[in-house]
Amino acid sequence: KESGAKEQPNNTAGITAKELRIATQPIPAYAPIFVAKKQGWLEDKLKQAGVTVKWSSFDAGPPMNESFAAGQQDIGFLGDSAAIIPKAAGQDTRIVGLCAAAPQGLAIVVPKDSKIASAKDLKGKKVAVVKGSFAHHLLVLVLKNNGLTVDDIQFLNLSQADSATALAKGDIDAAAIWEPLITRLEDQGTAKVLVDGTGIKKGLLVIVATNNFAVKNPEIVKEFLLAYQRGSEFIKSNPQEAAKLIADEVKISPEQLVKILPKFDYSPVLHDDDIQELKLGEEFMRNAGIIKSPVDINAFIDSSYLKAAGIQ
Amino acid sequence: MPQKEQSLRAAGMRLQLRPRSLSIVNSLQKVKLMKSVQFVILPVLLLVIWQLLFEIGIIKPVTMPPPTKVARSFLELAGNGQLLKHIGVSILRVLEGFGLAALTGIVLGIGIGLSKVLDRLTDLLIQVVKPIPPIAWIPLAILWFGIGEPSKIYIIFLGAFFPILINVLDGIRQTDSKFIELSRVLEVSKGKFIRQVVIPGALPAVMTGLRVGLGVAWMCVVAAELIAATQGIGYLINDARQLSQPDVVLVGMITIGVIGKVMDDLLKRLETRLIVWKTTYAGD
Amino acid sequence: MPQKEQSLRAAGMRLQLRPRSLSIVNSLQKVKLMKSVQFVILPVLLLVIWQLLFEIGIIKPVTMPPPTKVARSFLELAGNGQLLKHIGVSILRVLEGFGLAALTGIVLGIGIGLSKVLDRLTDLLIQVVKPIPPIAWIPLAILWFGIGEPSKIYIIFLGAFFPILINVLDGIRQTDSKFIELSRVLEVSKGKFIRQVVIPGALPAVMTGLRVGLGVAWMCVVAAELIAATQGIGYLINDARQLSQPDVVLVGMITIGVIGKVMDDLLKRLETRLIVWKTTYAGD
Amino acid sequence: MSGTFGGGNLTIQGINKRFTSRAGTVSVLENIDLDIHSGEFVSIVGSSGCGKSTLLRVIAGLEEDYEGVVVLGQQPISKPGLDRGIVFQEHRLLPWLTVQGNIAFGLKDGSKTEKDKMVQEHIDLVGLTGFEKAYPHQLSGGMAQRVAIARALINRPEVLLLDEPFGALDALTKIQMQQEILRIWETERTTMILVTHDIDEAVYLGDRIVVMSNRPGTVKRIVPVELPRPRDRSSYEFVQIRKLIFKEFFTETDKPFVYAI
Amino acid sequence: MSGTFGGGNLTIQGINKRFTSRAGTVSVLENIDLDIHSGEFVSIVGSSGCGKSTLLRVIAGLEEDYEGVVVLGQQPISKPGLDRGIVFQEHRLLPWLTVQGNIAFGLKDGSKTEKDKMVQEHIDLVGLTGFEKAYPHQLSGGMAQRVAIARALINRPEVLLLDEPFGALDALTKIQMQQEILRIWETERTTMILVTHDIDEAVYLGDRIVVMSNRPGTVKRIVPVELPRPRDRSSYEFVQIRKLIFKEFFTETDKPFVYAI
Ligand SMILES: Nc1ncnc2c1ncn2[C@@H]1O[C@H](COP(=O)(O)OP(=O)(O)OP(=O)(O)O)[C@@H](O)[C@H]1O
Ligand SMILES: Nc1ncnc2c1ncn2[C@@H]1O[C@H](COP(=O)(O)OP(=O)(O)OP(=O)(O)O)[C@@H](O)[C@H]1O
Ligand SMILES: [Mg+2]
Ligand SMILES: [Mg+2]
Repeated sequence: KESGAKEQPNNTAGITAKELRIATQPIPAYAPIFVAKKQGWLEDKLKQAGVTVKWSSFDAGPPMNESFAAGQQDIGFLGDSAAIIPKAAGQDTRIVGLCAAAPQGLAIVVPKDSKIASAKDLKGKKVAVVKGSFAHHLLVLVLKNNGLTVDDIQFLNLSQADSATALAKGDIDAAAIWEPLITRLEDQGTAKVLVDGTGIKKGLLVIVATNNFAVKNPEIVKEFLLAYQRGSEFIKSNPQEAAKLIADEVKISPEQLVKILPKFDYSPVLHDDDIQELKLGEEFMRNAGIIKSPVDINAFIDSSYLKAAGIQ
Repeated sequence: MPQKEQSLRAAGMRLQLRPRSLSIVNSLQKVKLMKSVQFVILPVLLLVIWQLLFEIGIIKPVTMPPPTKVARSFLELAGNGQLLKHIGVSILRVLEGFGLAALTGIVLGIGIGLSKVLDRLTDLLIQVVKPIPPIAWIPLAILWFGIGEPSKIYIIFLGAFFPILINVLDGIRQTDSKFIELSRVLEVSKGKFIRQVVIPGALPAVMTGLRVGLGVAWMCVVAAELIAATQGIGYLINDARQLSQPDVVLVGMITIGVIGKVMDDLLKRLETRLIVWKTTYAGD
Repeated sequence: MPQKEQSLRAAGMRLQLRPRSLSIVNSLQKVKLMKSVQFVILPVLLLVIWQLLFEIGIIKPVTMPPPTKVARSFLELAGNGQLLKHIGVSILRVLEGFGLAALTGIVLGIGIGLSKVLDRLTDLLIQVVKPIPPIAWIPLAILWFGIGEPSKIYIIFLGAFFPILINVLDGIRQTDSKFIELSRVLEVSKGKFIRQVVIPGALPAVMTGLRVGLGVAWMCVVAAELIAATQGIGYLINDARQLSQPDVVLVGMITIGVIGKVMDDLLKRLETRLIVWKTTYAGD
Repeated sequence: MSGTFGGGNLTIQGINKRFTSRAGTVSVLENIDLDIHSGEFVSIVGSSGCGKSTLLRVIAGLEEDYEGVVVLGQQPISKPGLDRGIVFQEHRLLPWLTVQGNIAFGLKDGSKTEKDKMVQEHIDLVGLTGFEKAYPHQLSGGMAQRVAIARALINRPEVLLLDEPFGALDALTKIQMQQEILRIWETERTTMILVTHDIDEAVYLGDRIVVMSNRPGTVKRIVPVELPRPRDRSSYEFVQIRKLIFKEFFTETDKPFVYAI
Repeated sequence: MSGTFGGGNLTIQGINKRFTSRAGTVSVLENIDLDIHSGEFVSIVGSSGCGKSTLLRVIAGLEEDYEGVVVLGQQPISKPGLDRGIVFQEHRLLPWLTVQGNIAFGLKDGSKTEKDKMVQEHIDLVGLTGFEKAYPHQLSGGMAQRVAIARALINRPEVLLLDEPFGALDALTKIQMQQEILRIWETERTTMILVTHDIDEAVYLGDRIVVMSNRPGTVKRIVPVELPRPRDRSSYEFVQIRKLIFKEFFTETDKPFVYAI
């Protein structure tokens, strides 16, 4: 405490906030930040600057966005689509880094004993997906690759949880979902993967900060990215330990987590192909009428914080 | 008693009344106008304040669009026929779910209200199932009825059923014991007793139940249309929420509100039709 | 008239009654037992059928777990104190939201019920806002009150407020015009009129409103706890739903049901305490 | 309809009735013994609150918790029945039924036209022609009471219990109704038990007059009226009986005062 | 309380009152003119349904839609007020208030003990000592009516409108209540308007007796009773007036019949 008070003047350059408010969802895609949370890294670092950390957990994108809009969050994690939608609606945010890429963390699944063998068989079938999610994009891409469009299937806008139930009961023929539901359904023996994002969609998830916060607190954002990076490395080197550490945060057993974590490439670095992928996502949503006004992805992304943190 | 003087005075009173009654006609029109103004003043005021807050920048458009934007969205949705389509689908669902709930609620309510055995048989189940919210039923509804219409109807039904049942029961339990004695003395048949004593006596409560039930049914549309819907006013709201379109969310909310009010008015009118024997208080 | 003979006969009647009344005591116990059985027979039967359907494989455990599994989950959650913690949090929220709704609903209901001006001023707004479901309010609630307790309380409040308000209004509007005349004749003060005529007359309706409102408040807990909650019985359900744990969903549902029933019973008891002057029908 | 059972004597034996409320227990009826033979006309008088209505309710089978027995014919009474009609002290009209509907309320089987005819006859009988479609709240107090009388009469019960049925009627209507009741009594041989505050009425109608005492209600005295019918209200014997009843009545009070009859 | 305004004469002038229902319009009161001077005791008799209660309601200010004027003192009446008390034909007790509560209901200002004392006095006055805490459903018909009388009396209104207040009372209680009303009338000089079916009562109490005709209700005749008080009900003059009223009454009916008085 004493030293913290002493050091404060040095840091005030990039810190004006007294609090860092982090919005998360309890899914393994954000595992590094849960490692950091469990280890208390961020708290330790920011305590010196007199900044406290407040964690909020949401079970879906929309309430998280609403919370951002209400000015109650500073930094959060979202799928690429879920980040672009509010941006198009006027949300004052920027992407400060990537949280993960996981082509395998995104898949179209069918019931275990389904006769559907390839994506072509989806024609005329009932397929559930969360509208506007990156799984929605995957579905469209898979269909396109097989010479189909959304009009060739029965499109159902269904939440992840309800898709699981509907699959188990056989009410739908397929669902486009993401982790951890894919592994859970596979383990339950309810469903199998028909096709995942490999080579089709990278399944990007991004770190978003509000412009106001990012501009006034570059130091905090930097520390945040560093902590994330540290978590990411921890997972790479100690997957078993990491799984045990964050199991209760994401509500998945360590055994399942060990299977899921390798599907994710946890690196905050934004490569050019990632940016290209985001642009494709934006284009898709514009064409599908999911967003009404275009989003300039180049302007949306701000890599300066990564650079400042020395993460490449 | 100077009788003549008195009657003259009284006649004078009557004469004096005439000019007053003329001015009454005038002021009646004024009163009527004032009344209409009173009906809309508060909502209009709120709209104006809302718009003003937006104009001076206190409300940000991304989170709470101004009335003008909501109005534009409304016109757009109404213009391309989308809104009407959603409304039609939702009304149909509400009517189906509510109709089912009204039927079973009234029949079961009368049965349980009249038979203590039935009451005891069903009491625990009703009491425990009643407080479970429609949203919590969605997983089971999907399980039992799939993701098609039936599960939506079921959610709406559940929501409307209990208010109706409880009000019917309360109405029956409040049957005046004096009329029960009368019916026992006259050995009135069970059927006649139900038709001519219990039901008319419970009618005000039943109508209240129907009105509350219809309200809840409307509410449950949103919950029900969370289930894999591709149409309906609840779907419109859910969809808009997913796509961060608060203006469309507001259009949906207001639409639900207006239709709910119209439905309630219809039920109220039915009520005054049915209950002609009452002389009650309407405030002053 | 052979008076003596008659009185003897009558005395005989009385004597004959004795043994019968003894057997009545016996059969009263039997009746009591049968009544208790009736209370539980239906729920028990349902549980047995449910378990049987599972045993013979018609219900798949992954989607609809058997009662035994639900019971195990219940014991587990109850054992580690989790359930109690969630219950405590939710009850507190319900009490806060419901308390607020009861207060404002009764006060506003009396105000609007008594004043036609207030009625006209608020009518349109109430009518249109009333049918909007609590879930639809969630986006705005987050916006206005954040993701903390206030927005949850607001959702619960909204759900409970309208049933209470409407029932209070109905109760007041059903004040017997005879008592209004009486109060006018006696020039009873407005305050006394409200306290001694309107409120006691509306009390049964108010109590119904409170009971319905409490039920809806309980329902809204699930909706309210969709908002970034980390505790509460609604959170438990939502969470279990996300994690495909239907047994925990069922534990949550049944818990809500049982607590809802207990709360309703408390209100019912309050009702019989408050309304001592009534002689009504309880079915036969 | 009834009357076929004829000879159904009414035996009231050792009736004790208490009411328990928060304030404590009040004994309302004590040791009431009364034998009323079939077709008899009995008047009951007694001061306000002495238990007359309660006694009628016991006979009607509406009270559950009392000591003693009431036997009609061979049958002990345990519940209400069509063999015993009652006109309650208040009219008890169903507010949602018209005059017609209220009178038809207790009517059993029979074709629609037959029923309608009977209802109309009874509406005429109580002088409410033209008010068939009126609702109770559109009637005057006396009119409502007459509807209640018609409703009780229409079933022609074996025993008719009348609880101050003419209390709200003007002198003329009252006399007309008394005549009607007498006519029905004579033609149908109905057993009539009439509670009244009008001693003149009690003497004019009753074969016997039961005078009840107050708190607890007991049978204080039974006065036979052995006058031929139609009775002359100004005859010496009539006036004598009237005086007798008044005397019985007035010794009841703690602070007796003079009243010239 | 009141009485200070004294000399408030009551002028009823050209009252016409119709009721419109689905069945059509009925004229209930036609051209009622009546001057009642302050402190006068007027009895009103008339057959059932002739409009007596309606007339009282007009005077009380409870009817809105009628022709004509009622003036009390200098003030035309347009709404109810404490200067005119009324005992309704039915008791109208609030079911959720005890006897005490119902009587205190109309009581204005004053300290708690003062009020309690007044309430207790009036409970005693109507002979209901011991029933202070009883609820209306625990009272007999006559007891309920006495509570209603006490409630109207306790405010000592300038004008007291009594709609068959003693209808449900036994002969003795009725006479006691009549004495009480007379006593209050004499000490307070209240203007009394009493609707009654008991012609004896009308003559015993009234300074004048208004006989109303039926359908539509008009003032048929006003009979002055110029007998000193306390009146002797068996005096020659008393019986003469009684006979006169009866005659007025009976010529009213279409099918007159003989009634020996
Ligand atoms: N609200 C109403 N609507 C329609 N008609 C009414 C209404 N109130 C009273 N009447 C009619 O007005 C007439 C007079 O009624 P009112 O109560 O004044 O009679 P009354 O002289 O008091 O009779 P009673 O002695 O039986 O009490 C009756 O014919 C009655 O049907
Ligand atoms: N439900 C009840 N609970 C308690 N006491 C009651 C109840 N019903 C009647 N009583 C009491 O019983 C007594 C007799 O009542 P009842 O109605 O039989 O009198 P009544 O002789 O008919 O009087 P009235 O001539 O005034 O109608 C009264 O003192 C009354 O207070
Ligand atoms: Mg009685
Ligand atoms: Mg009257």
